[in-house]
Amino acid sequence: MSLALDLALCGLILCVALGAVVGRGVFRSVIFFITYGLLLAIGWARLGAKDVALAEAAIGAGLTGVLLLTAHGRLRRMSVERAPRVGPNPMAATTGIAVALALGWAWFALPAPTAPDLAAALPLTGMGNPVTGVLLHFRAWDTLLESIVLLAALLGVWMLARDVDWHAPLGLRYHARPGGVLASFGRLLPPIGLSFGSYLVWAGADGTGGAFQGGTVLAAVVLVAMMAGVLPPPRVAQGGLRAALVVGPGVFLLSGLLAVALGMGFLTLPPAVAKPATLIIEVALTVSIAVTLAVLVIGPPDDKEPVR
Amino acid sequence: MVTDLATYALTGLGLVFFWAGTIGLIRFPDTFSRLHALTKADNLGLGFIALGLAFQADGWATLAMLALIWMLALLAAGTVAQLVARAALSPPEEDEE
Amino acid sequence: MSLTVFAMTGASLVGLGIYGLLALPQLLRRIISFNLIGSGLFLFLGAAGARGEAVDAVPQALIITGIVVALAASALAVGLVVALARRSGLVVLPDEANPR
Amino acid sequence: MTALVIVLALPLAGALAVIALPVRAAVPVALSATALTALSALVLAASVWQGGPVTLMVGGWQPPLGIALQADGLAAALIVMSALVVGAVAMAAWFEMAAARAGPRAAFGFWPLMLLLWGALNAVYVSRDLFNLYVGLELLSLAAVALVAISGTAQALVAALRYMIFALAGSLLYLAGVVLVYAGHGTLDIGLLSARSPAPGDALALGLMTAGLLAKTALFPFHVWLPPAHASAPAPASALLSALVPKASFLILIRLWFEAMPELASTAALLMLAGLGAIAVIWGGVLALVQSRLKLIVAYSTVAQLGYMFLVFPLAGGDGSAQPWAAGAWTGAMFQALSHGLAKAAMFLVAGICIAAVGSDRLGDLRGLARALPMTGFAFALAAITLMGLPPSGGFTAKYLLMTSAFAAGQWPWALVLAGGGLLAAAYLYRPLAALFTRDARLPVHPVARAWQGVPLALAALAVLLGLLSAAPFDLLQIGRPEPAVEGL
Repeated sequence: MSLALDLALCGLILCVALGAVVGRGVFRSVIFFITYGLLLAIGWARLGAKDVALAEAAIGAGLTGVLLLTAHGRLRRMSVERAPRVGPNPMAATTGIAVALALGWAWFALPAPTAPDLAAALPLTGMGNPVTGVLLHFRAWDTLLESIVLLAALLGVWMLARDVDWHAPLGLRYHARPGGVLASFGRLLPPIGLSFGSYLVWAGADGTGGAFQGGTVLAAVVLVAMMAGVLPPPRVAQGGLRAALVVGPGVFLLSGLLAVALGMGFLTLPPAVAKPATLIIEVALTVSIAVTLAVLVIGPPDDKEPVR
Repeated sequence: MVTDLATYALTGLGLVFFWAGTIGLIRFPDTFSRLHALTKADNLGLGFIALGLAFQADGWATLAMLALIWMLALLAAGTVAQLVARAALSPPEEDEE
Repeated sequence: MSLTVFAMTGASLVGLGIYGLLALPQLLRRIISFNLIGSGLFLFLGAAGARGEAVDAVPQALIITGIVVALAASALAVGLVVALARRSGLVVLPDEANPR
Repeated sequence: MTALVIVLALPLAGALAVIALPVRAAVPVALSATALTALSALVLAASVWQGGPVTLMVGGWQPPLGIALQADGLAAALIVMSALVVGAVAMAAWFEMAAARAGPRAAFGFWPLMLLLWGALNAVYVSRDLFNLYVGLELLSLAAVALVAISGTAQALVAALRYMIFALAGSLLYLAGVVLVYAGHGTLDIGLLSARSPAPGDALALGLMTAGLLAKTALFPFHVWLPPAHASAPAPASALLSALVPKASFLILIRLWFEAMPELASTAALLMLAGLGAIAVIWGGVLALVQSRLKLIVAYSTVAQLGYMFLVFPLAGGDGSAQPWAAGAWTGAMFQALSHGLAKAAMFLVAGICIAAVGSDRLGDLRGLARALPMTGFAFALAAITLMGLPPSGGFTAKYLLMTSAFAAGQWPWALVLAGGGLLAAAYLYRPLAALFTRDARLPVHPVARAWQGVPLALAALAVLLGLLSAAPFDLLQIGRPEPAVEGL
């Protein structure tokens, strides 16, 4: 029964992925991709990876989807040259099939190794959820760098602004009618989203959730509020915005350096304070992730679309 | 036992509505009637499924969560339908030849 | 058995993504293809991490990190595509010939 | 150990501070972070010199659970070289990326991006964890692409996008290999992997990772993205991109082929890597010869100069690692990485000065510029000596070591490549030198601050000093050098 379910799910995943690659029209391709992300999230839940399922649904399908949809809309309004429609490409097909077959072969050839023993070390971190333990303790250096990767991407996106627009508010202007559906949605969603996002961060210590998943939900709230005109889009020069961007990685990095100053190793959290310290770091990270993701999606400072 | 039966019946009914909504999405001629099929039928379908699952709930928290899920889905679907409908008023464009 | 199904799906997604990357000139489609390759690899890794008696949490953490990194890269890539379209009206890269 | 932490954390902390603080604080904060980090880099190198490799278990967790960082001689040398280059670039950017000259957008973005790029480089140099290296490489690539796009022209955007596509494809290929390694061994630590029991997917994993890293190192035939990208960025950014960024992915290749999986290094694979390197030396040189813009000449020269480093694979890898000439070849390739970094950064900074002085980097517009800016002309000439491999420069030491090893190993074709590449370098660098030092009178030249002009001169002088005082870096590079496996076969 469950094998049949998995087979059907994987078949569906492959079909929508195929649609995303070869479907007619970029818009359709983007819609297939979002569907793909949601189905993949179900697949992660089937694999018992609930944290990954949340991350895939919120980040992989949700935010990446919004990003692609917004970009597609902007491209359409710009009257760009159309991309040539291409026929099947045997070279590319051969390469793709070869790599897929090689990976498939490796699956059957590889022995199952002994996984690193988390159970013994996890109690020292004060975390009940092993995934959060790995992210914020065992591989804290990865996670710190990852939160900075987001900042680097944001700086890159900001560098794409035109010089004349640099002091303008971020992103496009959205026109939501004051009494319209979107405006009321934008007022209704934030309290619900805020509580759900904060719950995800809080729950991540012992159950499903975490800073990245919670931060993404909060980012979505911020985005909707901005699109609905409830929250005015910020400007690059605003100190509050820039402080929010760096508070997460900043607190994380400073806690690591504090440990060095106290004679412990870099990024060490002693078991006695591990749980509260992790929570502080996670809250700070969540703020930064939420703000960074939101402004990453709305794009660089932009006064208006150019008239071409 | 009775609760299991109720769950089967209600989720089954929900699936019928989803099926009908999907047929509508595929067969209806234009964006507006498609939206109509989707929002009406799917919201009802989701409601029946949530109701069916409610019989399996082990506490008030789960019940509340199911109700919350349905209401949030309703809220989102209603808003999105409005936005899609408004977007559909502007003429479509193909971006690839 | 289910794990094998997921691993094979992951491998096929990688293949599909590579096809899209090599064959499709439209830049947004290429970005989608990148994401397919990445998530296919993650699916393979997740299936591999679930082979033992207890599910290994390390791959899950790696995958979450990977998903966030992929979003960051996609955001910059999408931004570049939009900026290029605005400056020059192109949604594909001009010929591979070297500029002079 | 504290020095290692500072080298890793301070560039990142500096970037965060620059983003958070008001714009007028950006330059002082960035410059002081740069100075302090550079100082710690020297302290770190000194402690590696005296006490051997410095190891750090992040968070106190041992691999396979945690991530191990280690600064061996090679990492320390690269950290010091990067600190020198970034220090020089920061000084030049103080003039060149000022808001009045570059506009408020570029003036805001350059400093945090430079610091993030530097932090990523240092993280990659010392990391012993394959997935951590992936995250570091992504940070490096995103910062680098952003620096290419900073000038904002359509040409720069095309170059940045092409760079992005190659970088992303490279990352994913590398990631595929990492996934296979974890699936087969349950660890990502290079040290633990070297002691692993072989699994059937290892060769595939190594192949995938190598292909990805080659794309990021811009080895022929993956070089097409590099020249337009490096030539489109503002000159200080080009200096960082060309001198430092390809060294990070090259270093990971070294870690994989010499430390993690040395037993998989078949002769055919090693010869192929060096063969591609040889083609890059010749083809990059030929393409540099036909360019008419200074920055493009210098960028194509990077394609050629990176090729030399790949000669290390057949001369010191695989079965050759136990041979007496292996140490010379290995050290020669690393000398090439160091001296090319210093000289190439100097050249791009010279190009930036030229653009500031005459508003263009076309060779025709640079005629006679050395008369107005003698220090700049002299800096370019000194850097050219290193790239041509003439004594007494660091480039000469590198090529001398590689050539003697090639002869000792009986692999004389590589010696031909070294000689031919040197001649080509002389040819393609002769044209800008001739233009700069011609006696023609020229149009008026905007004045350029002497302090700014001194920056590339200092870097070029360092590249020459690397050859004059080669004993100390030679010894430093030997610390922690991968020894050939004791148990044969």
